[in-house]
Amino acid sequence: MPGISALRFNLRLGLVVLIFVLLLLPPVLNALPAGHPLRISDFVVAVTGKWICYAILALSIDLAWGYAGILSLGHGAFFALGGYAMGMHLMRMIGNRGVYGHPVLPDFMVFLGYKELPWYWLGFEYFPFAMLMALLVPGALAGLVGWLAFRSRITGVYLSIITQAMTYALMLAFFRNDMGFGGNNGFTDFKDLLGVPLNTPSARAGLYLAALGALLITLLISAYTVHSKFGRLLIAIRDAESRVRFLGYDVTAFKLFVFVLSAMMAGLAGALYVPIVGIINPGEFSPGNSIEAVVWVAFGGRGTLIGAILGAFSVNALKTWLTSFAPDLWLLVLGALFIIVTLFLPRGLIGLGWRRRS
Amino acid sequence: MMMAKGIELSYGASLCLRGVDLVAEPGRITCVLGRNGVGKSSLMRAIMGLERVSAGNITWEGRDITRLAPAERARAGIGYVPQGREIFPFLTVRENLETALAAAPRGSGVPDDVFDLFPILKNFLKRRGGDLSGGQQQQLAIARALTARPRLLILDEPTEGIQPNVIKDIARVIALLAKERGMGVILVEQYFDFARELADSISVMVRGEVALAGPTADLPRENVLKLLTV
Amino acid sequence: MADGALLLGEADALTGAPANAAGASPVRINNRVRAALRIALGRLQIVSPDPAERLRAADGILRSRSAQDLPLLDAALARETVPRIRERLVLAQGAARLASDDEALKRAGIESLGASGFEAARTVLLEARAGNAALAEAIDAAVARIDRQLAFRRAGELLFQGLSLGSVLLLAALGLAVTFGVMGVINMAHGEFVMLGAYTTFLVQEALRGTPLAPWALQLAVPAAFLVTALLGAAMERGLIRHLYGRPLETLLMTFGVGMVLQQSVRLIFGAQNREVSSPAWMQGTLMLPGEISVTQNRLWIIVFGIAVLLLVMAAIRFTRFGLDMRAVVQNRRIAATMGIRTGRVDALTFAFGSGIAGMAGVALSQIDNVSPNLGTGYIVDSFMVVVFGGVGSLAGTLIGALTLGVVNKLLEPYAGVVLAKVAVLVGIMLFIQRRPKGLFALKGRAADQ
Amino acid sequence: MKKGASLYLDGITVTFDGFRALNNLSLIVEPGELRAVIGPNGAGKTTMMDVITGKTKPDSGTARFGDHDLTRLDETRIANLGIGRKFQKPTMFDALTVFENLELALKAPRGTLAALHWRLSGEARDRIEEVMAETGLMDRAKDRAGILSHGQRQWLEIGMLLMQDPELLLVDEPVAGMTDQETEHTAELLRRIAGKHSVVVVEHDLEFVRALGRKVTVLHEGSVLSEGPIEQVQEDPRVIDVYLGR
Repeated sequence: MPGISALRFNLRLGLVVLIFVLLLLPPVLNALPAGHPLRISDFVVAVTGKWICYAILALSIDLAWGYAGILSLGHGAFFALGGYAMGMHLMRMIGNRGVYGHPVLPDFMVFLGYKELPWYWLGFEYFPFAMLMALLVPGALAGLVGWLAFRSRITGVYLSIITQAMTYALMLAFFRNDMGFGGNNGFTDFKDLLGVPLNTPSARAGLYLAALGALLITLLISAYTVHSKFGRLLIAIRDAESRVRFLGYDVTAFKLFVFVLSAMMAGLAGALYVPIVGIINPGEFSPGNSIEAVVWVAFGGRGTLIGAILGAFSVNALKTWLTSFAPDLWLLVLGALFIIVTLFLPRGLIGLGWRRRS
Repeated sequence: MMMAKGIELSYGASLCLRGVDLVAEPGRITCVLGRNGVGKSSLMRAIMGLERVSAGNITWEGRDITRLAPAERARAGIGYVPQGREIFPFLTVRENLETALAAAPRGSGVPDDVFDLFPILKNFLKRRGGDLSGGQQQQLAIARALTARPRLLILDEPTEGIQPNVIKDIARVIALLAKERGMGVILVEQYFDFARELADSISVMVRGEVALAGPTADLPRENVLKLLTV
Repeated sequence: MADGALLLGEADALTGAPANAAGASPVRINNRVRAALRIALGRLQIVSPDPAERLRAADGILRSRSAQDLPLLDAALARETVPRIRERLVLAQGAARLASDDEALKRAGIESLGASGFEAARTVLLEARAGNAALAEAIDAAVARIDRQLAFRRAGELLFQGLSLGSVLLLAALGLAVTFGVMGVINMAHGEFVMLGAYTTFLVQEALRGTPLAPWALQLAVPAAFLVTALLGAAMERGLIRHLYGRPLETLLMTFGVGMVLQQSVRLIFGAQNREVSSPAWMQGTLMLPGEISVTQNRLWIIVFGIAVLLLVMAAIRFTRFGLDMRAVVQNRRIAATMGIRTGRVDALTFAFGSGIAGMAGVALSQIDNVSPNLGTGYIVDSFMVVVFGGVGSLAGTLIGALTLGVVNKLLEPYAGVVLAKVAVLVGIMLFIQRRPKGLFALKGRAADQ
Repeated sequence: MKKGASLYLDGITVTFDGFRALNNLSLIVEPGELRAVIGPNGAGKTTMMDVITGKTKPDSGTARFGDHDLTRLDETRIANLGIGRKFQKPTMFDALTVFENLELALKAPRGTLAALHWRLSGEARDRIEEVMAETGLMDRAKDRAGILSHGQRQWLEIGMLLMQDPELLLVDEPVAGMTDQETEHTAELLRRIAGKHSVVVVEHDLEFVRALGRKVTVLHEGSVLSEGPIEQVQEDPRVIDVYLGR
């Protein structure tokens, strides 16, 4: 029945186009003069920009979990590492405008009595280097953890627990002052990026469009990946890993590839997120963050790229709306969401619309 | 009395039992014969409740048990010795026996006569089930089923891969249970000669159906063998 | 009144006779006088019936380092029984001997100080080294001797702290070993069950406040916490987890959601601030073990409690009908059912059992940690590590795993600090499961593969 | 003798919990040979396949394929040496279509980048369609494997094995759940493949084994009980005692 699957494909494509058109609206409407009835506030632009970064994170989780069956509870760590890489660049860009006015050292280093910049801060004054690190550091960590885990065939919940321990360990480490990453407070008080002050409308719009562009690119990369034979192998690995081995494929290499790719996408999301929200601190490493991102994917519909994006937007919209008037209720609702999704919505929102025969 | 009527069972889209009837009466040994893979074990699992039948019904002592859970069937007096023995490898012999007390009257222990039937088990009470030899494990599996004091005993290929002297012991016990204790017995076998010595009646299965059934004396040896070896 | 008599309060300081203050001229209190006074007082109070005064006196004599005090000290030492005061007296005696002119006496002082093993003795010895070049060798030997004793004591205390941390981990992980190890269910709400156990302790304490049962609040909280969390666990298994068997990743997410709901509900009901759970007197204070190793009472009791709970769990699994059913179901669910074992009921009970153990762990943690809604989150990752490290499905593995992680953690702390020690342990476990993916005590063979 | 590697097992012993699944098992399969392996349940047939394909490491003994020591290689490497396996319980990728399952099995570069850049050539498509025709799955090409019947799953497994084009095929219970005609067709197919490839078939169905008409190995309690043409094996008193009837 190729007719139905073609229709389904067109519907999904239509949904993707619709989402991107809608996402173009906030910066455009924000540019309208103040007082215009259709004008969208700066706040909405910033919040939507944040959600776009979350959508990229969700996409990266979906690639690993929805397709390859690797449920990482540590993707928040890759996101945060990307964010820290960008944060380091932004800190260096403050220059002598800090409270202590030191030309090189960020405020917290002056405060902690650093005499010179630690070696691992070198190079971060260059934007391309920082962006590269935002991809490479998460990728390298994923490569290391993944290689250790996949090689010894650690799968399923074991892998989830390991990745959770990974982000937990990083959180503890980044909370330390002597790590050279600002400890508890992390990085904030950023001034400008690529010479543009961050608090200007053009910077806001630019960051927003950069995030949207990144979402489009990561979506295209993901789509290419999952629709290739590589993607079909991921699904095969997810459903019957050992059978794939008997066909002569090196399962470890495939899993490692997708895990590293996914981690780099998460790092990119984090790097875009930090200038938009203006702060990064060790709280981003908390295991709760990672697992919350997993539930976006589950809620939207894992194993479908559009589902992950939809999930990130809908859960975060719910969160923003609910926390504005009943912040205490949010965690109850989020907890309930976990239960409802796993028990009643195994295919997520997307599954409601498109029921596949089983 | 156990009566299974019109049992159908399917794995996915393929039917592995197609309208099978089987009756077991107290004090009588009913033997189900057939080659490998014709559905004998599936039928036993259906009677025990381990497989959900797609059609047909099973009654036991006048009560419809078609939808009853396996544990409830055990508690209703049906004992089961599965194919391949399936004793609990990490439990001791005594513990293996005691698991079946779940289906026995409250507060009862392992009956002494179990050790009369299988004296060898008495020496191994503290050994792990997995450490026993195949023949000993088979005896343990039967003893375990008897511990619950069942009124119907289902034995699924109890002689498979067992040395001849143990097979003789098992045959002796099966006959004793039916003839002296009045227990109903369903015995699944691949080999006619073993079945013929014991069985009161025989059902021969071929490809998910009963091809031939009747009292043992009425079934000519050649007809049965033809269905078993082809 | 004789000139030079000192008036202290209403009594003559020397004779103790009631004194007449009339005509006495006020003494100008300068530092020299003050020091002289203190020394004089110290010498007097060394025989005081009040231990606190005697301690102060011993300190005073120690500071003066005068050979003249030796007879006084010898006499006091012969009488003294309180360990802390004896310590000061030994130090003071050693210091006084070193201050004498007699070579043999000095050597005796070095000897006694070296044998004492006190850290303060080290200071006294090193101080005396400068002025006694001839005795430098003997002093160095004595210092080395003290260092050895100190190292031993520090190792002992570290070991104890490690065991203490290990028993906390053991308590937190035991329930998990049952639900994860036995049933294969990842319960991410386990930490919240621990937290609920701690809150149950708080509630029991509040409920019994002012009643004759109040001193027994902690003991009564143990069964109460077990019941509360076990019931909750049973409800959770029957209501939610049962529908997700065979889907471990979904179970993980779902139970995490339950944990969030529990934690936030507690926060809404009790508030986010810490609740005060008091420790009974018998859990307070410190205890001296042989070798001068000091241990805190509450930590000691938690070790005892951890071992008791472990033995209880082992006994329940080994000797009860429920334990047998549980083991049978784990090894072969289908066949267990055909033996008449109601597997659904066993599942619910097993989960309740594991949850109840978590509750009991909460009682113990209420004694050493803040009772707050996120009490459990700090233990959950560690508990999983213990179970993974020890080997899923093995209580012995859980015990060894918990104690090993606890001790290793504490041994690393002096070198790496609290946080890095923890990070190092996590990394170590990840490397360890490279070699043994199934943990220390993996079940082997066919039955384990299924 | 045909070109290709021979399979050589000698003195293989595998124990699980003190239970000897394989006990000093020795077996040689020459290149191009078609060999049937029979034996009662628990005789060690599947464990033997596990050892050959690297799923189980033997406690002792030698397992070689040509010059390669199979006990030192993992499943992937062994598969790439040219040993393909059809499992007793058909396992495939239920979420993928019949065509996609076959495509993954198709002999082609196995690397990650190759998989990313893979384009289905006309030649590959022809080969897949050829196998679908052979296995009677032509009209189910676009159906997900999860909805196939048991018999069709058996065929898909056989089809995947054919796509791999291995030197040695290990075929575990290929005809369980098949009709008589399908059984016959399978026997014919395997006979045809043999010669170019080596084939080891494990089956219960004696009629099928007879239809193959080649050398038979009887396993019992983890070691070889008897070996030879089916007629000779059937006469062997030990075989009659443990397997064919008492």
